[in-house]
Amino acid sequence: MPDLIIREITALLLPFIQMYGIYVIMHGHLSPGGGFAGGMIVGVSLVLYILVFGLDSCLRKVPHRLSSIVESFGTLWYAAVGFVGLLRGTSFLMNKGAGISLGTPGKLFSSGLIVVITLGVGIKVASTVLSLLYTLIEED
Amino acid sequence: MFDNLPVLIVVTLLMTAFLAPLFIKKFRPLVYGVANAAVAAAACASAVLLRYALHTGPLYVAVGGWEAPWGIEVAITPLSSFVVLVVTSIVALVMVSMPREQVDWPSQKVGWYLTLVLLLTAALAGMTMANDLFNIYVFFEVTALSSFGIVAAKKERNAADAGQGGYFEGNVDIE
Amino acid sequence: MRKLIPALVILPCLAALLLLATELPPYGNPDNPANNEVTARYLEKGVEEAGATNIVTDIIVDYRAYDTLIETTVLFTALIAVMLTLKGDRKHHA
Amino acid sequence: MLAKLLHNYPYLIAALIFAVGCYTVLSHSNLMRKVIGINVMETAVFLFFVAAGNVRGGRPPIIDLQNPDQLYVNPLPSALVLTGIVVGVSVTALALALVVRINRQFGTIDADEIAAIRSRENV
Repeated sequence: MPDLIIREITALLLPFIQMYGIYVIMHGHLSPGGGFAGGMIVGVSLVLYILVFGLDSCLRKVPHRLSSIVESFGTLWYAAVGFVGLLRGTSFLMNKGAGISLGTPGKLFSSGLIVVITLGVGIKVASTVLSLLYTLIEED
Repeated sequence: MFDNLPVLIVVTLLMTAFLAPLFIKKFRPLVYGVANAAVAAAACASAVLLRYALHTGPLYVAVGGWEAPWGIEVAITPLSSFVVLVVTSIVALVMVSMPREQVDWPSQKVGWYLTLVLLLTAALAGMTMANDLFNIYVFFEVTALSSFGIVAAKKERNAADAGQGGYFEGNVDIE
Repeated sequence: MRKLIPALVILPCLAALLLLATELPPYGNPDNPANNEVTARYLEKGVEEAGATNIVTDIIVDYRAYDTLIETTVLFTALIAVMLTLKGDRKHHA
Repeated sequence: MLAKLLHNYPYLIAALIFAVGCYTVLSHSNLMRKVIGINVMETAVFLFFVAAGNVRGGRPPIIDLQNPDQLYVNPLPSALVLTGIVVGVSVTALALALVVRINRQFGTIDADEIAAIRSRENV
């Protein structure tokens, strides 16, 4: 267990790091970033939590089983979004051509399915980073 | 008419692969059955595509509706659909005997193993049909990773070393 | 010996790569063959056709969305392969 | 020729980084160092790709809706490299897992020692 200063500063910083990661995920279509970068930031914040507060404390908050399930469903989410275009009678993974309103470019809720996909990818990448770390450092 | 079928072959196998590790603990025989059925369905679909390609001519699908230089194109020629048919039917036949071979495996390991086999099949099928260099590269990575995992799944200690050797040689090839 | 032979192999390769670098089109020139009509369409019509002002997001999530689907699958494959490699022989799993 | 090489300096640096990574992979027998060397080689390839898409004086490819006539850099190599980076991360994760398992089963991560152990076993 690291000393008091590291623990206190980490506890102070973690919400801001995670908020920034979620910001990067949500603004992937307007500013640099996107699902992969933002998900990596959220995942790395959880890695920082493990480094400072220990593996057991993180396993109590986010069990390994939960992160694996979120991981599976994040990937499934992308494929499921692809079926939206198919159900509307057009091609797989179609966005504008499937008749989905793109909204006003430059606004937060615009660009149709891109926001939905980016959100799913972000959650998936964050849980993948966490699951990989769990698997690599857990003792048998 | 068959515009979405080539992509659906890949995506169906992928979705089955994502779901396999979640349900393996409670419904082990069912997961075996569904996985085998998905591969068999892929084989049937590729047979349909082969017939179409032989009778009507090659089929070029623009995934997502974007034409070739801007989007990704999938090519169904007689050769590519035949290779997909061969791959998927071999995997379907192999998977029939899998439950008997893996009786003494723990359920979780069976789930991961099945996932990797399904991903390998999907990636081989997708790589054969792809008509876009970068798409081939991405499918190649799925093929490489899943086959290293399958090689390293054995208990013997040489298995991990073999996986490592494959990793280095494969990566040097790519770059 | 362990250090010498790789160096002898790599130095000719490095020379070939540097020779290649001199033959490439000048760095940063807008008329390079890399900036062709494909890029032009992404930049001109990307916002209109895909809706996002970040063109890189347009490309990876709309124009080449199939690639990105497989890319997330690569991450998933890596995780499953890591689990099978390290935990395949555990008797019970958490 | 040297002037042209210096004008194309990102390609020069990419070639040098690639050679350094390749030398690391070939000259060390420690598996961890080989993994690091492969990552260095990947970085060189990504640098080459991104540099090939650069346009001097261009802005990042985020469209400014107010003033449309601007010079933007090529977005396509950036998008491809983004995919490449994610693939590199996954490959590195699997390589590290294999190294961990080799260490668990052989007690060493030195390629020469592993080869010696295996040749002793197979005799």
